[in-house]
Amino acid sequence: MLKLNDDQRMLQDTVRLFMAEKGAISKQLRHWRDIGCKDGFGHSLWEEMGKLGLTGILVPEAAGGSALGQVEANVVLEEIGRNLTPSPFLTTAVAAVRALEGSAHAEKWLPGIAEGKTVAALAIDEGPHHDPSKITMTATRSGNGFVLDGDKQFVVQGASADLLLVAAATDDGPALFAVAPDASGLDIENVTLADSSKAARLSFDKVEVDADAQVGEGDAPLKRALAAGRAGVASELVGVAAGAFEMTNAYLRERKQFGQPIGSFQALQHRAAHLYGEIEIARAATLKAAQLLDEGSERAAMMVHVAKAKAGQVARLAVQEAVQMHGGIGMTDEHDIGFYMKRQAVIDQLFGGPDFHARALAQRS
Amino acid sequence: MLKLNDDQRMLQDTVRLFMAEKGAISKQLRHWRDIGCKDGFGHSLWEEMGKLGLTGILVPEAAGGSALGQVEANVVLEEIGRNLTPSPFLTTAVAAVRALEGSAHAEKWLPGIAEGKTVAALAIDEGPHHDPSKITMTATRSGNGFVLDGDKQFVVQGASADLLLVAAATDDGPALFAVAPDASGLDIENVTLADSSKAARLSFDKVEVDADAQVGEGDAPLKRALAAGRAGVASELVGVAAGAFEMTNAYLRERKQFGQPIGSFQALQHRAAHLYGEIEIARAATLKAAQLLDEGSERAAMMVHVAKAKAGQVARLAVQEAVQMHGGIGMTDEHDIGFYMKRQAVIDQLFGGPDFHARALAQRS
Amino acid sequence: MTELDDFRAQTRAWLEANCPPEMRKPMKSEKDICWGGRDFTFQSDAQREWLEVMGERGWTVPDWPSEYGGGGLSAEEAKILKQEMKALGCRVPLTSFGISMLGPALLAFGSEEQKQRFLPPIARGEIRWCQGYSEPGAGSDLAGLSTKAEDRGDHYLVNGQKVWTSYADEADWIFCLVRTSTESKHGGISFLLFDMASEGVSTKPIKLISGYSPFCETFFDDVKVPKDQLVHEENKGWTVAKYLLGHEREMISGMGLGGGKGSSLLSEALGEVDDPLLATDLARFDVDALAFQAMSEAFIDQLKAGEAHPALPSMMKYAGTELNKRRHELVMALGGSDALEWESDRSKEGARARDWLRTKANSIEGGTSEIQLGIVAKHILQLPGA
Amino acid sequence: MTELDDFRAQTRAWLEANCPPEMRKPMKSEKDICWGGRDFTFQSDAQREWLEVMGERGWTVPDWPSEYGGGGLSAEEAKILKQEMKALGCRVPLTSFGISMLGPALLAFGSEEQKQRFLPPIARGEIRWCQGYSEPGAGSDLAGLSTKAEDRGDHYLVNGQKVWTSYADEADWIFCLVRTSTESKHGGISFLLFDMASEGVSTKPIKLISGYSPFCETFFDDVKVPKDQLVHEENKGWTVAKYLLGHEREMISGMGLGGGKGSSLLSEALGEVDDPLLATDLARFDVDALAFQAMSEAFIDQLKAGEAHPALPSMMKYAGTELNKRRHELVMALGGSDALEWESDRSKEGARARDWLRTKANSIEGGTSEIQLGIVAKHILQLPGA
Repeated sequence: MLKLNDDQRMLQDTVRLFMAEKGAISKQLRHWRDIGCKDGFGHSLWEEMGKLGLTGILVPEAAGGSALGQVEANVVLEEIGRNLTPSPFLTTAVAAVRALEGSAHAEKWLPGIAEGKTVAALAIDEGPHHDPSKITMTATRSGNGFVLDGDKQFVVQGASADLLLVAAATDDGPALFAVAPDASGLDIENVTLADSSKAARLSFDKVEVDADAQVGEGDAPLKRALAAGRAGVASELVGVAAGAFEMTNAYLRERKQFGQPIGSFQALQHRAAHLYGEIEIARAATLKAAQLLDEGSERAAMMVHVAKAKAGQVARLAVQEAVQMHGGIGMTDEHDIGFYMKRQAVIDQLFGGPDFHARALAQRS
Repeated sequence: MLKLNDDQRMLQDTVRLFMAEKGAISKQLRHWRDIGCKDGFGHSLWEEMGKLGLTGILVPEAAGGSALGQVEANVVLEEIGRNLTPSPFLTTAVAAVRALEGSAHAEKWLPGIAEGKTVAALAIDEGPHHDPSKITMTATRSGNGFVLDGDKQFVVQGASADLLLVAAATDDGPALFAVAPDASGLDIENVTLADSSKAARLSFDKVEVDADAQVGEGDAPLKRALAAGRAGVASELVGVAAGAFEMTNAYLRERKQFGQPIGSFQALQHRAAHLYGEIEIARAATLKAAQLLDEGSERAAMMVHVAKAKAGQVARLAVQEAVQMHGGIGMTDEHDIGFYMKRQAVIDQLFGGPDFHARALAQRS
Repeated sequence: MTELDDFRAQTRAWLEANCPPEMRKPMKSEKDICWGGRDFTFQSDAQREWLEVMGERGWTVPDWPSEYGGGGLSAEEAKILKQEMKALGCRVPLTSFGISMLGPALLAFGSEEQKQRFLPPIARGEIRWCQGYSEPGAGSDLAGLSTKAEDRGDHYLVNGQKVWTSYADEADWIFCLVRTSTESKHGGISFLLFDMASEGVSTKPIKLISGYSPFCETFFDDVKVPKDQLVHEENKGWTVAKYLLGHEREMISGMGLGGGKGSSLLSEALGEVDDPLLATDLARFDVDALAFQAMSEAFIDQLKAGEAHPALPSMMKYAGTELNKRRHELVMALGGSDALEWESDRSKEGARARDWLRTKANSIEGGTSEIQLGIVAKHILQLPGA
Repeated sequence: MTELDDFRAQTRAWLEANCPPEMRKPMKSEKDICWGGRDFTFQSDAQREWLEVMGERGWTVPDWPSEYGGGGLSAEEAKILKQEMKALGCRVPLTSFGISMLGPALLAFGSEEQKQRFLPPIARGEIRWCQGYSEPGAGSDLAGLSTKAEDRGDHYLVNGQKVWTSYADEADWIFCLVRTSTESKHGGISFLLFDMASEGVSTKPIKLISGYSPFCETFFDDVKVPKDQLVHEENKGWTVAKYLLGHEREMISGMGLGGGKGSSLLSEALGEVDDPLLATDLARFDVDALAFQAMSEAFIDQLKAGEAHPALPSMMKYAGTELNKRRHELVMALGGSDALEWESDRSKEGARARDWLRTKANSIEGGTSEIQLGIVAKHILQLPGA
């Protein structure tokens, strides 16, 4: 059934209430931005999410989690998107957990994640455009370990992380390495992005790590992280689109011009109705991708591309329509709607933009 | 000045009246289609266009023409587009005249064209997609002449032509050859296209021609024909767009639904207003291209790509909106609006579609 | 679940025994559809035989009650039948507006006598129905109809004209909206059934821009309709019509029009066309088509669970038909000048161009895209009226 | 043409002698614009000197009559001046709302005394003006304003609030729409001029999503405005406002916003980004940008010839601003995650992202895209009102 089951709906109700209350823009995004927080998110909320069982949603029960799936993770991410709640959920509780699962590192890191204490970051991109098939950072065998050399960027929360998961090319192909942020030879530049979130530029200059720093075997951990991250961010984009749309729809009903609510103007009605449909479609595509991932279907990879591409495209339309329909007020920093446009732009690029994924889909076929 | 001068406006007024009267859909396009005319156009109209001085618009005065330019040719083509008037004007009076001018063939053919008696056709495309940079038809030197081998398609009015201008690859690069339709070894299949116009598939099997069958020197005649044809068909597309738009705009005012004219619905108003602007822009781009061609500017080629791409894209939007806004009646053969959609589809491909030209533009830059 | 497993085994055995091999091959074109009716010309004996055995069992309409000629199957059983037919590749034995439209309306609004009289011949494919809704000049404003039915004691006298009547020239009976009162626009409409062979009925096919003529103009000149052929109450026909419109949209949207049918992606069709711009459009289309396919699945699951918003079919109809139009624009772009050929063997009689033109009606028939967007804006988004 | 040739030669000679070399280099950013005004901080002596010599000659406003501080040049002479300034690379000496907006309005509607009083200081860059049109809650409905001006004998008493006042915090005077009568919406508006230093005037900058604050909220609390600062008649301010709005749109659309500036095509910027889908969007954008550039040329020629439809600026404003938004979306796509950096040296203080966000206001300020489309539909297409 391509809809949430009863348990998933209960989870959704819980998270929706929690995020609307604790994760609201005024309490999180705007607050941390205005006080100039270096992390761009609140550790206390992260801990609360841990207590609520959210951060451990994919973590095995033995490590303190609830061992649920991508569908459940996405339920959380849609609410995060709707409230633009800054947190390490996507990269830590979703992508990193999937990367670490079953590896020797799992035992060390998963319990902390399930408690909402540990923050992990993924270092994959090396240029301004996502393309994990062309990793040039090298992990060269040296003695009983590896030496890492190269640069990374767009490492979300990289300057706040307890653990960096770094993609690098070995003689046997790409692999993922667990690196401590204080490793010698590693330089971390904390960068503020347009949506006030933080990402880092990392520079590795002969950084030595032990052989067991490699996470799992081969490129499987990297692929798992990418699949989960992409499917997850698709849901966050759906949430961003839905949040912007809901705010706009309310505005259309309440705002009056020329003596009538602007929502009564047919041109806006048709655009809103079109957008409604697009958001529903993006949500269905994203749910399908998550279900296929949870089933381990071989069609999952294809549907993940569809979901990320569609959700990105739809979220872009949603924030553009939202800002335009809000008129002048939407251009002010005081109003929240502008944050949706900024967040959309950032997570649209995260794990590859719509063009990257549309192309990947076409190349599969 | 990027607008028509007084003489050009007078020409426009004359042609507009002439085409609305003599070239109307009911009298030409629909008439020839319904009686199953093998040429798809009327020779008598072609002669009348000759008498009015239109067919010789680009022909030198010595050969009975008025030696005007692309701007004037385009003025005629916009009215042809507006009325969907079938005639050999584009290929014969524009592209072929430009190909022949200054060559040894000019004397033979131009007077007949200026009189509206001669019909010429251009054989360039070899596959379903326009790409004159990849001509595979060969013209091999043999004795005192050439032997032509290969296939051509989308040869507009190829089965009605007195003269075929055929692009073929020689040892010295692509060149244009004047071939008689009754040449031995030449097979001509007359094909009816979606808009009831006629195009031919030509098959050349060791067709022998004299050395002087080559038109002019090198690829210059072919290039002139392409530039004039592309700029010309851009104007015809603007005319198609404008004709469809005008018909639709009238319908929006007259047709009532739910007790009011459908043109009073804001959603349709905004779409119509957007389309209006697009047509104006396409017309300006096309006029600019024609002016640059007439000036012999080196920027002409670039602007021709812009004009054909923009006009094609806009005409497509115009016919789609026209058919949709006409509702059910627009789906009937009895109503004229459907003809606009069919004509647009055909001439959109003629001399290369919008994608071909957008790509050509980008590759120049 | 043993009972259902049994049912599955029996069904498969019966299908294997009774479905002629010819009817297990995919249909090649619309011409292979079996419409039934008094004057239907079967394409083959196999087609006739397949209709007969299925009709006898009521499996042309598996979930209708058996007392009205249906199969009387439960939802689970009907699903199993569908799955088994799909597994064996069995063709749909009968397609008709009687099954898809009138039947559900009669089951909901018909009198007991009407159900017994009209439903079984539909199930057996004996009577082919057409729908008389649209009128010239009314367009999207369906309720603005003026075909008049006067009360003449034991019958109505019908005068007027319908348009866009699908296959009216091949149909046996019509279900038709008529005006029985001018006092109220929506409240003066009645729903009548009558024989197309009645005196005073005539049809004239409408030639479309695609060159096909699937629709007619239909004229009524003093047609007498017995009063027992009125469905639901007089002046309450709009209720029936609305029910059917919702049903129609659900059907159209459920067909997944425009979705990537199966797994065939347009970008696979790119083949030798070396055009990065077209490739871009195909790749983006595939994203939208597969996403819409997921939405179709979600929509059906929501419908089944009774959780779909009543106006959701409007969104599906809009999105699906617009997508299908885009698909055919791309097919034409892929085909280049080949696809423009209208009359030639090579072009399969212009099939690509004709099909492309056909899709332009998708966003008009069954309620225009504009009407659907308006419904979504009003009923789902609850935006205020202008 | 000898006279004009002479004028050209003299102009060139004068410019060469008087334009400081520093003022012949292109402006690097918006910071190099000379706005003038009582409190203006010149970027350099050269900037001040350039304003002074040009202002003295009236060449800051070459086509205004010389009795009001203008250059008194004919259209041909003004064109030659522009060409020669361009040839030498001379910067525009003064940019202001006084020149572009209030001046033309005063020339058209001001009293003789007002022209003599207000125009020369505008020409010399001594007084910087701002525009008080929009009000909170009014949005696109400009005439729905409620800032009140009460008649107090020799002066008006102004109370209310304006919003989106560009650079109100740096302006010396304001031209302002106020309500002098509530009997009619459009017929109760008056056009007042007053000093921003008047008692009761205060401003508060508005921070935008781009992080910039080019606009203010402006508050009026019992501001006294002498009656001789009323332009045109009382309650006829809407006539002046409409004239100015048309002028503003013409100006915005004439700026060729979004056109391919010069010959710089986006597809040239593709550089190393190996993405055929993005390349497709860039190629299509370039087509639209160059076509719009041609339209801008045609538009200006139509304006000059007096042949432009009065509503054509609305079409240009709509098309140009939408195109500019698209350009910046593509610039962001080209930049990838680099372009998302907001605060870092590498990112030039987030210029790409901030400029991108800035463009989102293009289709809102000066009349939204929706307003422009409505104007085109009504005045050019003459579609009926809903």
